[in-house]
Amino acid sequence: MNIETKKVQDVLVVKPAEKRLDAKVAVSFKEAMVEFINTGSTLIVLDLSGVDFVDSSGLGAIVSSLKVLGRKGDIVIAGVGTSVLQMFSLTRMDKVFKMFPTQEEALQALSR
Amino acid sequence: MNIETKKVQDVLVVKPAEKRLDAKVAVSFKEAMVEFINTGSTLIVLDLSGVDFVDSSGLGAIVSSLKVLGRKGDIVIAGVGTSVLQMFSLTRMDKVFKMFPTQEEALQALSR
Amino acid sequence: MSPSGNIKLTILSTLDNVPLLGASINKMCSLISMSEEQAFQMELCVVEACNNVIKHAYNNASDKEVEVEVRFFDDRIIFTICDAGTRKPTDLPHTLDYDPQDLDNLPEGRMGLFLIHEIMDEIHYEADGSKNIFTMTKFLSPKP
Amino acid sequence: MSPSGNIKLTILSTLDNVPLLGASINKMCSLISMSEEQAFQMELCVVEACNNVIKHAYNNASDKEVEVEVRFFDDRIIFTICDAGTRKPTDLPHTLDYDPQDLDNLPEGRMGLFLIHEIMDEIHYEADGSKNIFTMTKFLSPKP
Ligand SMILES: Nc1ncnc2c1ncn2[C@@H]1O[C@H](COP(=O)(O)OP(=O)(O)O)[C@@H](O)[C@H]1O
Ligand SMILES: Nc1ncnc2c1ncn2[C@@H]1O[C@H](COP(=O)(O)OP(=O)(O)O)[C@@H](O)[C@H]1O
Repeated sequence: MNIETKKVQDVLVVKPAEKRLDAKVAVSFKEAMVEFINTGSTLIVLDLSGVDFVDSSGLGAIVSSLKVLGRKGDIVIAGVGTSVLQMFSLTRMDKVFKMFPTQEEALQALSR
Repeated sequence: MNIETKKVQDVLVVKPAEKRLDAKVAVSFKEAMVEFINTGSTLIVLDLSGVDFVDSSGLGAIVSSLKVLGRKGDIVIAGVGTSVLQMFSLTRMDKVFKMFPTQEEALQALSR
Repeated sequence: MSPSGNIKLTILSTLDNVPLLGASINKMCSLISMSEEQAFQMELCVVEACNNVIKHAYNNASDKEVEVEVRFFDDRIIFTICDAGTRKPTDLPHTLDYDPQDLDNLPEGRMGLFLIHEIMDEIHYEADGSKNIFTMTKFLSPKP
Repeated sequence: MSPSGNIKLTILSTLDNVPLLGASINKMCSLISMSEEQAFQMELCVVEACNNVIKHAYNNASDKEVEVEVRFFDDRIIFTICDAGTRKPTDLPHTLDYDPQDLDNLPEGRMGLFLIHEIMDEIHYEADGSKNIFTMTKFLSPKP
């Protein structure tokens, strides 16, 4: 799976470069996230602005990554469109993850 | 077929209220156009801003209408998007019909 | 009641083909003037049902057929998903109860059936030994 | 060369069903990152080919099958349209020569085959007596 990353001070910005975060890529997405976490990233902004479809496997991989990270950091979500937002609200995962309209706002919130 | 019309001075504005002007609706579209022409409309703006797909049957119906009208008036096209524009340029019908970005510009040109 | 449109989509059972199905469903729903939100929900349900067929009914074998028929009516859409794999157990749970604050117990899976039941208006499953038929119906709000 | 995605779309032969096909093709092409223009062109060719099957091969009978298979490869898309109607005459003209100034002789039809030949890179037609198979190939520009 194609993922762009950049480091902004302490925060790792993770941006999947594919339109769909679904069952097809969920496993490799989770592996990548676990790798980021295991190499020391504890504050992560997941920028989903390029993603227009997430299914339950994709969402499961995000939740799974958060559980791997545990209480030693946080994963926040940025840039979701109408469709992906519904995925979070239908499953109430919008109560689990902090959601921000843009990457910038997410970064600001995490660096406070 | 659903078609909205309005009269602006001498000009009849014809706006198909469906997304596709295709083989399925081409016959009823042409019948409507012929009716407009036979009841005295000689200057027609065909506003395609609501249409995102035209196939060769739809285009044929537009050409056919122009031929029924003959030299006693004109049909000009307004509001085509990228896809519909290609239909006109691939068939060189953009050399047959005057094309305008908006209904307003088309109206202005016809009232001169 | 005769459908105003009818199409059957057939793929081989690999997750690579599911996005093709999903994209098709989404755009057909937009075509009949569903909102972006509703079109996404229809796509999601078909994708979840097909993922389940591939993962569970076919146990990830990639050379089987998954068939999705879509029937559009004025007042509803009916999706029928057919497979020839193992039959789905009855009484599978399709609820999603969890405490968003309880990190260790957040659900990482088992959300597909919940979503389908949440979104669709009618659901029916039938297995006749050689074929499993899963039917999902969504009623459409009357056009203005 | 194995396809990166493969789907078969089947409709009954009525013009009501062709938009469903068209919308599906369009969105699948967008999914593999084709431009809006190119996705429209692919949709147009499939729609023209299916309209021809319904109007000419099936003579507007509405209870026959039209099958469109789409195979996505890294460097091309292959569309295969199958019908069981009358065979297409060979050597049909597919040019579009006319004078845009000559109102009386503007073409009102016979633009479908021209468009298909203009847009597609390879075209093949095969009839084996019971089945007609029309294959259209479009090469993709290499990804950056
Ligand atoms: N078509 C099916 N055939 C067999 N078993 C199924 C099928 N669909 C679902 N199941 C079973 O129901 C469970 C819950 O499905 P679901 O909510 O979609 O979550 P997931 O597939 O992520 O586990 C699956 O784990 C599986 O055991
Ligand atoms: N699949 C087909 N089977 C039989 N005849 C066909 C088929 N496709 C095209 N034709 C013939 O070729 C002619 C030109 O086709 P086309 O350019 O698509 O224009 P149109 O269908 O508008 O006439 C048709 O009028 C028809 O006689």
